Amino acid sequence: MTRLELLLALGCAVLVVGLVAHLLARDLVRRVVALNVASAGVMIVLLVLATRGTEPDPVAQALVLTGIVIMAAITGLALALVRRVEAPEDEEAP
Amino acid sequence: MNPDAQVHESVLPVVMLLTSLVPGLVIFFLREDQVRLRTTLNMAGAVAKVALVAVLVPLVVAGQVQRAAFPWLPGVELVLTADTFSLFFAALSSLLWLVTTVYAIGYLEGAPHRSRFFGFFSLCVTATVGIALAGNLLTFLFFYEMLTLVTYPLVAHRGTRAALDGARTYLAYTLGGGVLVLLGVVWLTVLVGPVEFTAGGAAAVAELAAERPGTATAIGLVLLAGLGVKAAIFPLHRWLPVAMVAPAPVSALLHAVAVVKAGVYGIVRVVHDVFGLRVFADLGLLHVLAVAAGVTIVYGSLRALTQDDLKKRLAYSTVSQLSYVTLGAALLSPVATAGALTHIFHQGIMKITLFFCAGLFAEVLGLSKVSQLAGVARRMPLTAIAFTVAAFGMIGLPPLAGFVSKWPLALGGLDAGEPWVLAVLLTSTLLNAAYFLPVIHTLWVRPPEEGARWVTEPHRVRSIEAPASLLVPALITAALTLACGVFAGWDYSPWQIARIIAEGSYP
Amino acid sequence: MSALLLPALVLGPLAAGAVAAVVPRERGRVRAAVGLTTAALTALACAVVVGGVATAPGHEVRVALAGWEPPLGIVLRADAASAALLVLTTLVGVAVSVTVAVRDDAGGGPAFWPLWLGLWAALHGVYVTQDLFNAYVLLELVTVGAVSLVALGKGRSAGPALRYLFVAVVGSLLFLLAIALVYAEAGTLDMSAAAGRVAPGPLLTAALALTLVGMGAKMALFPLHSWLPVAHPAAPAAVSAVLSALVVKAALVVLWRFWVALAPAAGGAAHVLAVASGVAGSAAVLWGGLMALRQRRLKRIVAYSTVTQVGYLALVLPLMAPGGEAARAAWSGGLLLVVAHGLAKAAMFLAAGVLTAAYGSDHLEDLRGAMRHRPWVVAALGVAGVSLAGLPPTLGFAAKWQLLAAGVESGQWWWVAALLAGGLLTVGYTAVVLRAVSAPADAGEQAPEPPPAAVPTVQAAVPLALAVAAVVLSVLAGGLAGLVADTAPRGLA
Amino acid sequence: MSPASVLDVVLAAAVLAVALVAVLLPSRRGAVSAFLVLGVVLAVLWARLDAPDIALAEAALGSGVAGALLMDTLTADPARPGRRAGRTAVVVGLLAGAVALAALTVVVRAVPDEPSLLPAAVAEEIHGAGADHAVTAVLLNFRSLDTLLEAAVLVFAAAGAGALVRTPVRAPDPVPAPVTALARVLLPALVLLGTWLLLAGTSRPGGAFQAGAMFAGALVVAFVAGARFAASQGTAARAWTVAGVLAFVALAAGTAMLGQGWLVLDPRWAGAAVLTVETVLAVSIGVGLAQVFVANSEARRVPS
Repeated sequence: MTRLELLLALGCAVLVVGLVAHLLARDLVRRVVALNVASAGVMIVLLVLATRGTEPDPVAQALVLTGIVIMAAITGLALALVRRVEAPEDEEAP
Repeated sequence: MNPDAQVHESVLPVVMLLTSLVPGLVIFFLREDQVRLRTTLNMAGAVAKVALVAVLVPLVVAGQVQRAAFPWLPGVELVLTADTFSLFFAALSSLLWLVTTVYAIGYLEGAPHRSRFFGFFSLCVTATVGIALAGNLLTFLFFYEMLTLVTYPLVAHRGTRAALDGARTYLAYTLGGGVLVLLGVVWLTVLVGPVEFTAGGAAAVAELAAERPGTATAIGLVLLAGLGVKAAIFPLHRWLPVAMVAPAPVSALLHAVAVVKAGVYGIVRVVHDVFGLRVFADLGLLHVLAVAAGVTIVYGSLRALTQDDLKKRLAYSTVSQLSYVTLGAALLSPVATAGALTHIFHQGIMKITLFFCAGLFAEVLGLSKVSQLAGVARRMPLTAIAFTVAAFGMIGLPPLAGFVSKWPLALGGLDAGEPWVLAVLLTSTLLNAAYFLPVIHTLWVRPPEEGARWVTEPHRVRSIEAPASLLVPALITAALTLACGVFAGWDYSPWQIARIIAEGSYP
Repeated sequence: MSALLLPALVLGPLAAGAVAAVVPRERGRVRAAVGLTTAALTALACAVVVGGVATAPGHEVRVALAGWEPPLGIVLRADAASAALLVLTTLVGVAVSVTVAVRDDAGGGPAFWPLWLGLWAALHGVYVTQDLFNAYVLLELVTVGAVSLVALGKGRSAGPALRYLFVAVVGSLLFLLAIALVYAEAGTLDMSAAAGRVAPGPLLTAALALTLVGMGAKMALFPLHSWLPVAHPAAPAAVSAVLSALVVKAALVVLWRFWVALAPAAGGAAHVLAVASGVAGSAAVLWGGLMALRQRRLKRIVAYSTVTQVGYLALVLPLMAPGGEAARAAWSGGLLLVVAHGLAKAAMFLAAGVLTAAYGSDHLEDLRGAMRHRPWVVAALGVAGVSLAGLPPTLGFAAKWQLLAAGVESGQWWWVAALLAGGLLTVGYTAVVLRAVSAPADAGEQAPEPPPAAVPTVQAAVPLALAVAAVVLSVLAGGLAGLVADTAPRGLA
Repeated sequence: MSPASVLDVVLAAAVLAVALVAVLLPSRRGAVSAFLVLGVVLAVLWARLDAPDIALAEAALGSGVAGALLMDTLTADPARPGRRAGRTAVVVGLLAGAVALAALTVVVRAVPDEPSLLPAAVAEEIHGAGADHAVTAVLLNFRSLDTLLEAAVLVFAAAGAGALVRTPVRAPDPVPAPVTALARVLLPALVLLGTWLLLAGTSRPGGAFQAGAMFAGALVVAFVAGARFAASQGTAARAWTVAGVLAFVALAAGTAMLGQGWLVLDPRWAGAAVLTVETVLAVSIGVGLAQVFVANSEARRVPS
């Protein structure tokens, strides 16, 4: 097995682990964590693809950079929503 | 339908639609109390439409066809054509719309939601005239579905549970049928391109029938089944008796002017002007249609016998009478065709008279059952006369309109080599007599019921027996019933025009 | 001119949204003013771009951003399909902006404006981008905006918002993996460039499947739909309208673009996936319709109706598959349906919002008498329902005609049956609503009709205006369909 | 490509193991801690994959900020026992996962082992792109629209999270003395580090996002230490949040009006433009992330 195949498979595995956990988990924070794990899996795939030439592929790396920032923003929003969901009833009413 | 006709691009067909579309849309926005403006708009539109028909009839009979076409989707056009047949139907609906409008204005005086009612009323006639003027199947479908939609609020108008239930049944049946028509039209259009109505059938459809008879038969069946719903062919007729919960003017529209007529008109168009009679016969479909019509004629008459509710009796009578048209359209004989076409017109004026009268009995005396009508002729002689004339016409007694259309149907049956048609017509005529004569007998001969409210309550002093706006329309259509029979030989009588149209189906 | 304005369609509302975010929340009027101004300018710019597309040779307007052509740079390209979507978005966007500007509780308060403008910008971007990764970023921007807007709903809307966020992000991740796979094989992120550099094989098959599932989740395609009937009704009325009319379409557009560019190269696998999409779509049409019939709350009915309509849109993939005339009809029919559904659904949700504001509830039982007191709102519901059902004289009819023609043309009778059955179900639930609001007058056992609260006239008029637009636009259906059909996609190999 | 070395296998196994632990631990605290560890392991993997930019970003953002957000969630309500999914759901989920994984493994074996078109294209055009560092050139020039939109995602996520805040924000109070002391050390260090990353980004790994993450970290530390300014959700804070996007759009519109085309950077001033946008962007990202954090930490607080 080449390094490329190994690491691509790793990325897919991490993605699947994250997604399955996300779908099965009931606790909201754990679901957010699982989503981040899944996201990491995709990032692994992209970055492994970037190593195929002699020089690393700066475009693929830029994509991952963008992806990580987006995921951070979404995680922030998700956690704010988790807070709101778990807030006591009286706080929810405007 | 005249193959030698000259075609003129013209805006007149569009103007025909606008005369009811524009008043209808404006009326929606009127306040309830703007009675005069609403009445003016209604009447102006109705009169304008009749006037337009009057202008067009001589042109069209002289062989000019007015046509307006609009590109719609790539390769498909919306086409409005004023040819002889379309004008024939348009004349019927505009004429009856005019009298029904007068009737409805009187009938609904002081009732709530009149702006809504008359708005949809006008849209309903717009759709009907659109159906009449449709130059191809797509345009026909367009207005056919529109008719369903704008009639629904009219059937549900009273807002009672019964009205809403009736309207739901109406919608379920007619839209179900509409889906089939849609399928048939799309199917045919995809296979042979947009089909314009052509006297004797479209060449492309004939080719299709020759090359792929199975497919052509399937398309024909789908179209017939879809149109059969509005044409109230057994067993697709169930909505019609239920929809009689609507106000009387709406029943008049449903039974005489718009909905059921759209169904039979569509059947005639499909059989004669899309497939062509011979092609349809070769596919074996003509027989299917004729048998279905025959069964419906007898079935409708039998059911009418047992109804005590006058409007229900009339509704089953419609089921039966409509299939006269279908039957005539399904016979390979020019006489039968002419009879069928004539019956479209004649059944309209006779049935609308009957519904007007039923509405009068209900409105003036509060009577809706046949059994309650005993002796009513003494109190409402004019109404009773109108009813009697129309009922005799329905039975087919000479010299009334019904005779003029039934007689050629019977002849046509023999001419086409289908003697069983004669038996069906005879049976039906006997049954017609059996369910109409008792009503007439009750009206004129039987003494009033003891203690009926209209007998005990003092007669309000009026110069005539009922409000003029209700009575006059009924008298006019009753007079027409007589005139159409007596003057059948006149050049512009429905019978003569129908003969011209029928010729086109036998190239 | 239109090439100059194309990027402005994205960057303009984006900047305006950022500006609106700076305006203090207490200054709701100022935020509304920013929003309305942006809406007006955006509408103008859209008109110019759409005009440019209609008149340009080949019907496309193209801009290479930062001056870099693919494979290095990102290209924005407006074609006939983009034009159709821009028209829809402008109409719905202006309607929604006006509704919220009149009284901002329709949008969930002043926080609505920045989020909505950002969402609007992102939608425009999705319609015109040619770059796969750019589409991913734009979809995430759509998600962030849409989810935040759902959370502005009254009551416990955070739960539905979070559920929506989860589904949307999972969908995005699957799509991102698909992008990675295409990139791995084609070496470029530009869709049209990639189309020529891929071959049938597991990579392309997986990319198509992942996109189908990912976008299917985002647009609530059966059986991934269960979040939608929860999230859409939870949002404020104007937001529900945007979600159903536009946001669902963002994922759809990405799916279609991806599919049109890459599926023809995928061979038999694409056929299998197209059938899968058709099966899911048919199931959605029936399931959504039946569920809508069973609901007793107006907003839930409208939401399930969206499930149904997404099903129709999923049918476009198999209908396009045979290529030729069928593909042309299916493509133009699909786009007409997107516009028709968007207008109708926005009208319905805005109407539902007005009724909810007037009666304090969207339970059908509480809306008795609406026919009498709010006839124009009810009329909007009715006309919109007619368009959804695909009946004349509406745009929905033109759309359904095209889709049916595609199905009959290529002999795909199953999909034809689904299309026809769906129309009947739509009439069914529309009739249920109309019946409920026209409360039987003789129902003695029921309480008297509740008197409605006052609602600004403009808010009550907007739904009808949208519904009427669905009728009026049917006149232009031919032009739109012709434009679209000129650039119709190929069929599958 | 070379066959997998032992190091690769070990690293892959570690990543997978930590990922599994992160999703399997039933408690929130455990899951979050494992996720933070995953960030560290991933950073090693990124370094191994010749992606120092990503390693920095991962450290700063992926596990730094996300971790901080998660930690904060934990401190808010650590005792929330997770309910279990139903047995059928677990079986179905695991089966589906196994099938998907098997399929994907087959799929990725088909990935061709040759570079894409893009590295060569980047190398060819990088002169005059405004940054010598290829990743920065891609982010701020070749694919600048992505970067602009990504900043917008952050802005609107902050706006969305901010809209969930329904009571005014206060900095924590009182603050333990050790926290204040730590803050005094950390704050300037983080700001300096961020600035360096920003300036270095044009020629070396680093850039606006990593720098922004550092600034965000600084603000979060200040917030935790009770600094009032860091808790602000006022107009100024929001203005800083959106400044990056607005500056970027202004640059785009400016280039369009000058007739060069949207976002087209003239090589003569591309460097200056890139650095300017990066600077504003970094501050914006810092403030924006901090805003999300503040919105979060506030949201749990029951109003008194």
